[in-house]
Amino acid sequence: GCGSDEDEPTILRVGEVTRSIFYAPQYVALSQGFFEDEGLEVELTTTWGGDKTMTTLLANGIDIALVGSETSIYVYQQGSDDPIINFAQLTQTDGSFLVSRDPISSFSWELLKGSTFLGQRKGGMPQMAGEFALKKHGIDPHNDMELIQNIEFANIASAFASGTGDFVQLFEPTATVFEQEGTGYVMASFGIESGHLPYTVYMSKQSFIKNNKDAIQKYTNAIHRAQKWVETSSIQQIKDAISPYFEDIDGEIIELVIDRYRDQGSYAADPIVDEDEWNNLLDVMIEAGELEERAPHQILVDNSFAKKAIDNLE
Amino acid sequence: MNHAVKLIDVSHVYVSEQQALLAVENIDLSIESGEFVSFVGPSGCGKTTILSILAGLIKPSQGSVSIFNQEISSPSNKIGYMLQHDYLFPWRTILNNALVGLDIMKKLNAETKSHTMYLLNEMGLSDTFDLYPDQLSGGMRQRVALVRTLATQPDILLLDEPFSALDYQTKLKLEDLVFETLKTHNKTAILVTHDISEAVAMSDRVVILNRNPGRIHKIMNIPDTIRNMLPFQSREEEDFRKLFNEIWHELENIEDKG
Amino acid sequence: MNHAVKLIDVSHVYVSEQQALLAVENIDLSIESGEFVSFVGPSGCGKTTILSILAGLIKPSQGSVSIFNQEISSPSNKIGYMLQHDYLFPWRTILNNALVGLDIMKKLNAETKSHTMYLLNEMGLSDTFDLYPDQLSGGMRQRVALVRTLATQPDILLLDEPFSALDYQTKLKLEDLVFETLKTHNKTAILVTHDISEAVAMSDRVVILNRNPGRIHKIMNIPDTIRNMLPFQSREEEDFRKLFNEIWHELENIEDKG
Amino acid sequence: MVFVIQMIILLSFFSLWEVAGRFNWIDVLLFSYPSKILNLLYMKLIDGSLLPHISTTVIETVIGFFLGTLCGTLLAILIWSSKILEKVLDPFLVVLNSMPKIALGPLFIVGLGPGYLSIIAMTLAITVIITTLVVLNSFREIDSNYIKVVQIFGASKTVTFMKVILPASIPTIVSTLKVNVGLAWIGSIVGEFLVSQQGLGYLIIYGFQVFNFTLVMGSLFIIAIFATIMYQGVAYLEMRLNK
Amino acid sequence: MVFVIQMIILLSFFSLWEVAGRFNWIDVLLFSYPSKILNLLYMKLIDGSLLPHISTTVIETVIGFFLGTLCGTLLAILIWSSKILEKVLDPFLVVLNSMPKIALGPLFIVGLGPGYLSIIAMTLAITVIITTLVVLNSFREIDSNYIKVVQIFGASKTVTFMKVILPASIPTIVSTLKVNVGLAWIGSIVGEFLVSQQGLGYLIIYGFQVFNFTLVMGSLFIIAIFATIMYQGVAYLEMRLNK
Ligand SMILES: Nc1ncnc2c1ncn2[C@@H]1O[C@H](COP(=O)(O)OP(=O)(O)OP(=O)(O)O)[C@@H](O)[C@H]1O
Ligand SMILES: Nc1ncnc2c1ncn2[C@@H]1O[C@H](COP(=O)(O)OP(=O)(O)OP(=O)(O)O)[C@@H](O)[C@H]1O
Ligand SMILES: [Mg+2]
Ligand SMILES: [Mg+2]
Repeated sequence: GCGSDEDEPTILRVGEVTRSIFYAPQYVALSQGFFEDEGLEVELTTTWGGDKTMTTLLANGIDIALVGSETSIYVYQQGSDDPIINFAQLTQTDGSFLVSRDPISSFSWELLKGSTFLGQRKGGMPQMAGEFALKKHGIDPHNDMELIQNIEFANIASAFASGTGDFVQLFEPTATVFEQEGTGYVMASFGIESGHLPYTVYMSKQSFIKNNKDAIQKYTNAIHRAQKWVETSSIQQIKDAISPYFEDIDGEIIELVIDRYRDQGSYAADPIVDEDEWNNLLDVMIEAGELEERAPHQILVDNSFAKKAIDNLE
Repeated sequence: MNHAVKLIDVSHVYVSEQQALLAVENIDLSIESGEFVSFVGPSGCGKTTILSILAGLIKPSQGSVSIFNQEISSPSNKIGYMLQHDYLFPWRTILNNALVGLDIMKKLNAETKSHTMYLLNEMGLSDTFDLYPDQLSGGMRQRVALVRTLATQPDILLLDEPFSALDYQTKLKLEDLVFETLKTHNKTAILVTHDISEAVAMSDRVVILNRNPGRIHKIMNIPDTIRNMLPFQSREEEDFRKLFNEIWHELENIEDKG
Repeated sequence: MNHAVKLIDVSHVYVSEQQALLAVENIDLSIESGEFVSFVGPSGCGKTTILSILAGLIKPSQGSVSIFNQEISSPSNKIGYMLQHDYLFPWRTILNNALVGLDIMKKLNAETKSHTMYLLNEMGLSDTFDLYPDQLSGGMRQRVALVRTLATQPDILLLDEPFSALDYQTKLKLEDLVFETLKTHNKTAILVTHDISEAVAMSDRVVILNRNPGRIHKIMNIPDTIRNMLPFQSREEEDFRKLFNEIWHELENIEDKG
Repeated sequence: MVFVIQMIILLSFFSLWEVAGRFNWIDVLLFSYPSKILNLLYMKLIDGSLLPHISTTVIETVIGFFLGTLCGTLLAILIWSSKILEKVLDPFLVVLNSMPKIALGPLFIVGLGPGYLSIIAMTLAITVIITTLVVLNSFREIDSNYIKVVQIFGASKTVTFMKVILPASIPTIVSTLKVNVGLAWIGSIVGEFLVSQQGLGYLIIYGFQVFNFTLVMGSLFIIAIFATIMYQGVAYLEMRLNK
Repeated sequence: MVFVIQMIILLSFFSLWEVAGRFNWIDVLLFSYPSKILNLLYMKLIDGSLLPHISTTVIETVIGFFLGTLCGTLLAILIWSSKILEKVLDPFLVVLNSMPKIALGPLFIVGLGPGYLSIIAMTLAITVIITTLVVLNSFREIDSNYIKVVQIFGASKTVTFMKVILPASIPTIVSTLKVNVGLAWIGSIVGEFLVSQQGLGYLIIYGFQVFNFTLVMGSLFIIAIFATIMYQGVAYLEMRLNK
């Protein structure tokens, strides 16, 4: 995607790690034509899973990846001449919830002690954020409770629904669906508990950014515009904007999910990857034992596009 | 009546997509217990078909087949059938091929086994017990198939050209061997052969078959003098040549008509 | 010298895990172009082995084999070999089975095809062109295999018991047919048979083989009178019986020693 | 008769499922039930969003099916043509076949890009070696006497192959076709799990993501229908070849 | 001779890979290179963390392999025993085989719980039907004249099976063993993708999770080694059966 004739739109190939309401601003940008307004044509592919997304990015199968920042850190950790640069943040908290099998009127984290907890798989951001939150509340996940950690992401809900575990760490829309069906009850948000993190971020190869500064800037502009739009629009409007991307979720559930995420501040207000957030992420990863040395913010993050986008919008 | 085999008005049609072929028609024949009957007739006249019907492998399109006064519908273990081709099992040694019938009938014991080994020895196969079928010549394989059939000592023996791949001398020896075995135990036998002297020498009756469709053309009774002799000696008899020529003549007639 | 076939001191040992079997030993034989030679000998004496060596299917353990003065190492298309068992392809119709040699040799054209159909007709298989092998009787299959071999009109014909599954009348007719075909085109032929009269009636020379291991026991020359007659007529000749008995005698000697 | 029994089995299966779903004997969230599935499919059919998914996957599958069978058979022929090649490659084939193809996903993406090529490569990876092993075995099992017959006529290795080996192996190749109908579907679906913007595999993984198992079951249902159609094709071929 | 060629192929493959990795002709991040992989494996072997993973998966695979071959063959026998069963089940087998097994994950987890049972069920799901289809085809291909021979002696269907069908199908069953070596590995690895705390499949998915492809390649490498050992077992069996 080089060159920037006025009429010829620049094509950008974007890979998203999964399809989720968690990424609402992205679908808003697409459906509201924000990219087109910038003269961009975005081809969106779902490259299911962080590994596939990063592989595709490294293999030049896509230009921009929407994926957890931790993957860029893993890549950096193993040494790369052409590091992956985080340039625009989309979500800033974890997106999972603590769901209980039984309704508990007065929930306290103490109740988790001695229970069976169905957690996410090791090495992924949800697991790290989840254990980080548990530890924050004085619970040692490996000793104070029975931690089941062996089930693949897509099947955790099935396992819980079929009777495994007292508590489970679930994403949306599953948590809301469970609540509606009476299968489980949301007790707490891991997003709130683990604090702000660069959770899902747009990133690209350093070399690509260097050669396509213009396109990246435009892309960031559009994303920021969508972030503002999500912040100021009604739940109903947002739902209408993104529902073409979620035809198979009940409209009501979409609204509930958007509300919940927006309410707890999961959607980043601006594309800047703050250094504090970054350090929080490193803390979480170190706590989980997945990081040998701290990956410097100044190398892996480039906030210049984000800053410019904020300026442009004002 | 004590019939070993009784065919009443048996006909058989082979039906395939291309055609329906009337292979044998209106076969009426009773064979008494202990009798030895030979079938001769031109190639393709339906001899194998009749044996297969008797063995219960083919259900005839029409007519009834009974064995010791019992109608048959599936293979009976009173009958031993030596197929025209040997079909030895390539994964079994020669001895085990010869024993397969006893094995299946659960009659395998030291006695039957040594009897089978005796038969193999008699047929000149003493060195081949542990070999596999593809290491044998055509005639040797045929003899193994014969032993396989004889080993179970069935009451009725159906033999489809059992000596066709053998040289004269071996053939004569085996004719005597089979003849004696059958007579001592009063077994019934039906032999298909193209060798007219073999038919005359071994049988009590020779059934001459016509073709297209296969029908009984004529049945020749063999005089007692020849009947009771060993096949090898019969051939020296005065009447032998006469009978041979008679059957020859009948077959020639059939051929000319065909 | 114009030898069609020349075997010099050929021996063959079949080696397997269980044993090494000396099947044929010191075979020395020259056959002139246009000659008709028969092999007779007890079952398992190595007749098929010799034919397989000539056909280039088996490399002899020792000795040299040449065809028209050329040493052979692999099957030559000058040779047609009719195996002891028919091995018709179950997925081809009878006509296509008969044509397979021409097909492979890229000689299939209107003329060769109609010649093949003529041969099938002559052998009484006119109604079977579109049938499949499993719809034929044993003797009919054997005739198809014979046509398959004759159809390519090879210079040298190896026939391994080509008439063993046929009745007398058919056999005599086909003997004449094959004999005439070969003589008209001056083809060379080697015939393996257990039928001594067939050997005498058809051949220029009869090779009697001994066994364990297979060796040439004696070679009988057939007098011109018999040689030049059609096989069917030869049998009426005076000398015929004498020759027959002589060969019979030799074979009996071999049998007794064995 | 056979058809009737098959229908009875199918109908009782679906009725039982429906009843179990309606009466909540099974977790509807996880297993859904037929009328709900059909309703969803009907809605998607009406609004036109289903057909592109179906056609994408069907095309990938059919291409993978033919290419997989073809390449597998060709590889078997190649290996058959040389004794040494056969001995050398045999262990490689077996070990290669034991590599979990999903773990090779990144390789395909790197080599072939995140598109149809990767998906078809996945189908091939899944079908080719199994086809090769099975077909090669059938080549080996052919009665050597049939080969003798054509060798006598001076047939080269190629001719021997065309006139004996291939026709004699047709039944096995057809039965491999039956195996490959299944493997091709699995290949294209797993390929779509890797990268995709549309297709039934996309619908399945997306269904898991949005916790809509009715969608997952519906996609499996469509796969079953099209697999049945492909099966019928193969069965027809089989019938024709057996005259 | 054969062994030498195989070693040459292997060595040149690994040398080329090593060189390509060292000189950065390939993306080391994605493909790693042999010495790096071996080093990682060695480290993990020393600290004792590798062996439990290996033993877990090897046990699952071996169980799945035997059970899969056994069940597949038994199913083939069952189907062979009845013409109607054969006709009725044939399409079901083919269609069932086309279901992407991964999408059936919830079924296993709900039915068998998130443990070893689910993993082994996955292996069976992957191996059984293919075995059945291939073995059943070989049953059908047996020359009916051999069956005639034993029928004449009054053999029941069971005896016919034991004395003719089974011995005549041994070569095909052995070749299915070769196919199943591969499928059993894939089954246990994919099963571990679904549920596991331990095992090579777990290592692979963890490797993907933390984007450590050296770990992924290392696991694949171990799988290849053990698949080779299983192949040797099958090859030995094959040699013995062919005398
Ligand atoms: N399975 C079959 N399907 C169709 N036709 C058949 C079948 N078996 C035999 N025939 C036909 O039935 C007729 C009789 O065949 P049969 O095998 O009984 O002859 P035969 O007397 O044994 O001949 P031969 O002496 O050559 O063995 C032949 O015309 C043959 O073509
Ligand atoms: N493939 C083989 N492996 C081992 N031994 C064999 C093989 N083929 C034949 N023999 C042995 O070689 C000897 C000669 O066999 P051959 O087939 O040449 O005999 P033949 O003269 O053709 O007999 P027949 O008249 O019975 O057909 C026999 O003892 C046989 O057991
Ligand atoms: Mg017959
Ligand atoms: Mg022979």
